[in-house]
Amino acid sequence: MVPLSWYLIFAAALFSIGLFGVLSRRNAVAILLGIELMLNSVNINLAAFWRYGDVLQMTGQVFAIIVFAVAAAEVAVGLALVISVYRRRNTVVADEINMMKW
Amino acid sequence: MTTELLIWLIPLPPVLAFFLIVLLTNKNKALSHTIAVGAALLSWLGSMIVFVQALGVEHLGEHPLGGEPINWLPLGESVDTYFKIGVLVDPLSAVTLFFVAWTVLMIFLYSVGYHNFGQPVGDHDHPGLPPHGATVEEHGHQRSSPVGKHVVPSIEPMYSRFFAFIGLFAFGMFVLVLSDNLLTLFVGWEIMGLCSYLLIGFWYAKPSARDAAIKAFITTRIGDVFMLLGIAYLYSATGTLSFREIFTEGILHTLATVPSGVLGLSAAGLIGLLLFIGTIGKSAQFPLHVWLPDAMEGPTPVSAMIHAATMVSAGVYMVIRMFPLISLDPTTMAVVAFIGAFTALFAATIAVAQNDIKRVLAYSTISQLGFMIAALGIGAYVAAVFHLVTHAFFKALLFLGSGSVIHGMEHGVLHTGNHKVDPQDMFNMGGLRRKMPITFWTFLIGGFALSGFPIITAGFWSKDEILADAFGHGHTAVFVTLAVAAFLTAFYTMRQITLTFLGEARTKEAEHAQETPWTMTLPLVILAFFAVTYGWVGIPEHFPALGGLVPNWFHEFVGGTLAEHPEAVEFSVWPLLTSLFVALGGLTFGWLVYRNVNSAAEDRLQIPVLKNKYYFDEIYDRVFVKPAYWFAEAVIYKFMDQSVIDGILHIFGPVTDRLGSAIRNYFDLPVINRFFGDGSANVTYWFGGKLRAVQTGRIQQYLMLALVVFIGIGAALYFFLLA
Amino acid sequence: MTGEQIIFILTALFTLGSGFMVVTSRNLIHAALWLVSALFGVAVTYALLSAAFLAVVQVVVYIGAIAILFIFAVMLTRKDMRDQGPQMNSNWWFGALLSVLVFVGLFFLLQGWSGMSRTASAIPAGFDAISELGDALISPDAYVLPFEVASVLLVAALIGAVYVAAFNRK
Amino acid sequence: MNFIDTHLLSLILFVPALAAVIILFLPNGENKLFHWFTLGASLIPFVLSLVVWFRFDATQSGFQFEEAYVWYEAIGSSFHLGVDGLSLTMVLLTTLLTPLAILASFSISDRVKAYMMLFLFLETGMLGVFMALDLLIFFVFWEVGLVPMFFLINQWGSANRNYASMKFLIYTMGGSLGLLLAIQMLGVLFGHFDLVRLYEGWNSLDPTKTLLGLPVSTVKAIAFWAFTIAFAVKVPVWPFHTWLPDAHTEAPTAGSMILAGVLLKLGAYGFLRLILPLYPNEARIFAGALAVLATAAIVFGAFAAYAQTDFKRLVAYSSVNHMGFVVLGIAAAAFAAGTNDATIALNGAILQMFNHGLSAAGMFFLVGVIYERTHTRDLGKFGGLFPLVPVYGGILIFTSMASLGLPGLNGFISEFLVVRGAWPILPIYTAISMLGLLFTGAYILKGIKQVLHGPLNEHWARGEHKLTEINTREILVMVPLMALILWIGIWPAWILNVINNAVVKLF
Repeated sequence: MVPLSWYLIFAAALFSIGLFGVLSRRNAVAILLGIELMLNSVNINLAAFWRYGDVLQMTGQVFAIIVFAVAAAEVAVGLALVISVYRRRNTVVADEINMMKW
Repeated sequence: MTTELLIWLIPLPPVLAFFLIVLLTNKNKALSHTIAVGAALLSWLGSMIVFVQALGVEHLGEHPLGGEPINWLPLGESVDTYFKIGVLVDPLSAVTLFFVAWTVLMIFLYSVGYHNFGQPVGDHDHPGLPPHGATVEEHGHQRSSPVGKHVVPSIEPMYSRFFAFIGLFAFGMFVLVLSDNLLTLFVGWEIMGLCSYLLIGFWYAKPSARDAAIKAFITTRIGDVFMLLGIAYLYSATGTLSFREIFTEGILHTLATVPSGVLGLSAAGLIGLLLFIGTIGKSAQFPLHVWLPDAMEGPTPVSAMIHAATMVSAGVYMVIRMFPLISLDPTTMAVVAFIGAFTALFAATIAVAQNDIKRVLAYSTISQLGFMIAALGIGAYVAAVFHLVTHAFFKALLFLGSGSVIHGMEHGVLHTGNHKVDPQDMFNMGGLRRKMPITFWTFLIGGFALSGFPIITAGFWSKDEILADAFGHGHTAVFVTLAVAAFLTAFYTMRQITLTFLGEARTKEAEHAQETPWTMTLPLVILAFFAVTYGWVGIPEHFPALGGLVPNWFHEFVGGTLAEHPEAVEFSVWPLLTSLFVALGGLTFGWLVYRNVNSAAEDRLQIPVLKNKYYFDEIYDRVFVKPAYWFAEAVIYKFMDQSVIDGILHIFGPVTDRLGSAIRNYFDLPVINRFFGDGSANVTYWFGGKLRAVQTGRIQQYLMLALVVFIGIGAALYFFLLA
Repeated sequence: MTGEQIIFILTALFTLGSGFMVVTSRNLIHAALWLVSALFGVAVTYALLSAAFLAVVQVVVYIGAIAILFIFAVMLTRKDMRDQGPQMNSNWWFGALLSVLVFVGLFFLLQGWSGMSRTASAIPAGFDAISELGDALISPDAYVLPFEVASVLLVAALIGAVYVAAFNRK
Repeated sequence: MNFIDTHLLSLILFVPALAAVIILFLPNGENKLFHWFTLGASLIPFVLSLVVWFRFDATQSGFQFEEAYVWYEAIGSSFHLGVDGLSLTMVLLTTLLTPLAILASFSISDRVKAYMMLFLFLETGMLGVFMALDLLIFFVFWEVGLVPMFFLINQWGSANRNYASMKFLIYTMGGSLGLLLAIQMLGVLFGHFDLVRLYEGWNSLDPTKTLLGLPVSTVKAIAFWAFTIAFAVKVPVWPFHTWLPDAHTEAPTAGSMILAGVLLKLGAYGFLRLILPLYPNEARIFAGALAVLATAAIVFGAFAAYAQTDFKRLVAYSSVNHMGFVVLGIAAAAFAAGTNDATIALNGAILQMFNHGLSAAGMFFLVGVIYERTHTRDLGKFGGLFPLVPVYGGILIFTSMASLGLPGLNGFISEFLVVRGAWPILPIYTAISMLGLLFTGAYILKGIKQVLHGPLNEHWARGEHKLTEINTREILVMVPLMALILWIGIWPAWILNVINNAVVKLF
């Protein structure tokens, strides 16, 4: 059997990779890709906790489903924003989207 | 209607008349005087009924009419300490009520004629000034008038107002007479003070009248404030102001024995003195006599009201009323006697040198009031009351008569049109006995009564009784002083009669004087009747020949007011001889001196010091009035309030200002503003400038920063808390 | 080492490798495709965890819908299909450092947790996870409210996305 | 009706303020509407206070119509209202004078809205002081009354209004500073501000103990003076009086009416409500000093009034003179608390407060009437106006006589009672104050002489300056005042009964 710690460490690693993507990529779409990775790592955790906890309680899976929904919504809005920004400023580079600067 | 209720109602008609006239009928002259005279008539009627009923009561002094008093001021915890008011008719009130009712009615009636009711409205008359006469078309009885027009007296512009005022005045007097306590007496007293102010200043547009009114009010008020203190003292010492309660043995004894702490007087002495000062003001005794001659500025019925029927009598009435209290302390009695006797002589000397017909009477009034006061001071209670009553009748008669004379003279002045002639100056008159016979005869009766013409006039009996009392009780100084004053009285009275009525007319105006209408002469006749007959009710029993013919009703009746019935003095021939001598001698001497005097210049008694009333007006002006004003304006207002107090306040302003600017310049600006205020702002600004680099607007950098902080805090928590 | 463990390790390595390629590949299209493979690895992981429904949804929704959406977005936001300039920003090293730190931190935290070595209990016989999940999602006693909220969120996101991405109507 | 029955005092208190808020929403520029609305609004408290007056049971001791609400629980202050005979008299005076003052302000045409609002707020402030049974509430209303009056003087006053309004404000504020501190101290000591409980607690303090590190007697003496100065400024007692002539003179007519009629009473009310019950010992110790100041106010006030050439200033100084009698009565009562003399003196003092409210308001109004027509207050510029304005003249003489203390009118009763009560206690001061009474006559007559009597000043007789007679509205303002003046003068029992019972029960 695979111990729980394996899944958790795997999820933590995937999370860190996603985080790196979010922090380091210039392209806004790539940042969203990183976020997807992070969300997935969380989902792995949720599924693992369901499996390793009380199987009869469906909480973990339900949460995972809701995370799917949120992820879908996030991607839809995020990409829409990126496209909108691209239309106006003709760029998708996060560094260049700094209208909120002082 | 019970007698008690009737007594309550007596003062009401005049005051109702006052309000009616003021509020409703002041536009209608006839209605106004009808209301006023009707009110006086009602009060007269009530007074007469009460008087007659009072006569029928046995021992009225012990069982006065009046009934139970009612609660007026709720004070203190129980009804016992409440202040109660009521009415009281004892012998003193009864006789006073009698003469007040009569004189008031006569004066009301007289005013109708005096203010020219029925005459046309004046050409240039103006409210606030005496009427100047009206031009009317020729009626045919004055054929000498070349233009077919002539001037007749015009009706008083403020006719209704006059009746309102005298109505209030009469109310005040009735209240005073009928009160059973000192406080409501004082109320009536002051209401009369107000009315005298309003009436003396009736022709308010004349500066002299205006000033005289103020002088009268203020001078009497000096007395009033002391009197008020006396009332307060009496009230706090005894817990009551009711005459019935004060004049009981216990309370009087307490008052006589408790020391007041002032000048070694007993409480009774101090209270008496304070109350007496009120009388000095009201009855124009020395040294507060100065207002009364000036009060002649008012219309003549007012003079009669003030001098005879009401105001000045009120002063004497009050002293008589409080006699049981005042007589407790010999010092007070001595003061009263001295003031009275001195005033009697002092005023008589001034009267000798006056030329104004009303002023002579004014000083004569002061002098006669002095007689009464002196009589009280020596304990001659009944004599004082007697003289008060007779004097009221004959002095009212004289004033109304002099008014009639003036009225006749004014007629002459209007006829000739020479307004420079003073219709009140006796040297402009002469020979009026033929022009104004009724006035002459009644005036003569009044004058003789004033002089004390023996046997027939009332003045003789009352004055004689005072002299007899003074002599009989050994008050020689008072006796001599009063005798001299009586001589002077007879002298100036005869001077007046001679100059006015006898001889030949000295001016054209006097030639054209006319007898006055019936409304004026009828009161003269009625008053003359009393001026003669009223003396006969008080003839001493031991008087030679006449004594005993008529019982000495007055002495019996009025003497009953006091708890101890005063003894009649032993008959002595010396005072009788003295009064005979001074009366007849003064009259004869006066006639002899003045029958041939034709102008003021020939009058050798026109001594400046007398003519100027011993310069009292001037002295008071210098010593009191001007300093008071100076004190008020310069010291109190300008110096104390505006300089000192406001000055101190205004110091606060600059000091605060300096302090404020000092704080601002040396603390606020450098420390607070520059260091703390600007400093903290600068620091913030500097930091902000530095820190703004953080605000890159780049989402990833924010995130990194957040992570760094999060990791840092997490690590710190981990190491410090969990580990 | 059991077979299950071997499969897990392979899957994990595959997933992590794909993930790494997602965040490092210069070409965004490639990155998106690497994402697909990473998501697929995750789906396998779900299967290993006996979460069959999740595995299927992962494949259908994520790979089928979201990943494709990404590819469209990448294509829509590019002037040409070629990538120019660096794909990493100037602070990439710091990002890397932070990521490592986060991993190390998580690792340490997990190390200190007692339940780390827990093993899965056997699934009871006759237990139908999928129908249980369905019941849980629509049962008023369980998660119907969050479920409905999530659907509302999706609708809102849909409308919002349309609105935001729509052409400027000016 | 039940709500009205149980909240009578609150209604009286807040109806004016509510009306003021409603005025805010009325359309601008409708001066007539403002006038009538405000008048109507101010009549409501008057009617309600009449209801209170007739339902009031004078024979009962303690406060009636009490209401208490939680207000500021943390520091123990509650919104406690209630009246006894003393405060009820003052409430009636306030609710009576305010409609009259508003009627008197119908001639105002400048910023009517703000003016009327201020007036109504002023009424609430004054009523609050008279009704409050909680020291903090008392203080709050005390200050609330100040602000509208400041603006009334400052905005609608005459030439020197800035100076006058500042002087008024600073003087009063300066005075109430100590009051606030003393009230705070009481609050800290007892944990509450409730007056009824303070009456007992404060007096039952053991005098040998220490409070705040000081002996009780010292603390009490300090608090006494803090209270006294605050109230003395308001009364005003000499030498804190110089704000009064300025403020009265510069205030608009209705403002002067209220200022003299009610605001001065706040100070005297403070003496009676707070100082005498809270500091009986200190009051007895310092009664002599108070009597000196009262006598000074009477005498110097009369002299200063006599020295004036400005009609309104003359009347203003007369207030100093008249209020001196109130303080004299209070001083006497403080000196011999509990005796019958003290009761009489206090009766006189309270009645004098009411009476002065009537006559001073009337006098200020009459000055205002003539000022409106002639635009001068200089006595030298009038003269002989009686023939032109006989009705006005009659009313002026009547009111002046009330002010002078003529028997038969109200002022006499109260002055006599004060003199009667004070004489056995403070004979010397009473005797000296008679000098003031004499000069009261002098300045009143001077005023009448210069305005009405003497030769007519032709300037006012014809042409554009022609003086017009007092109009119906103005007569309507005076009629209630004159009726009350006469009524109290002739039959004072109806009001004195209430006052007497309060005095007997309270002191």
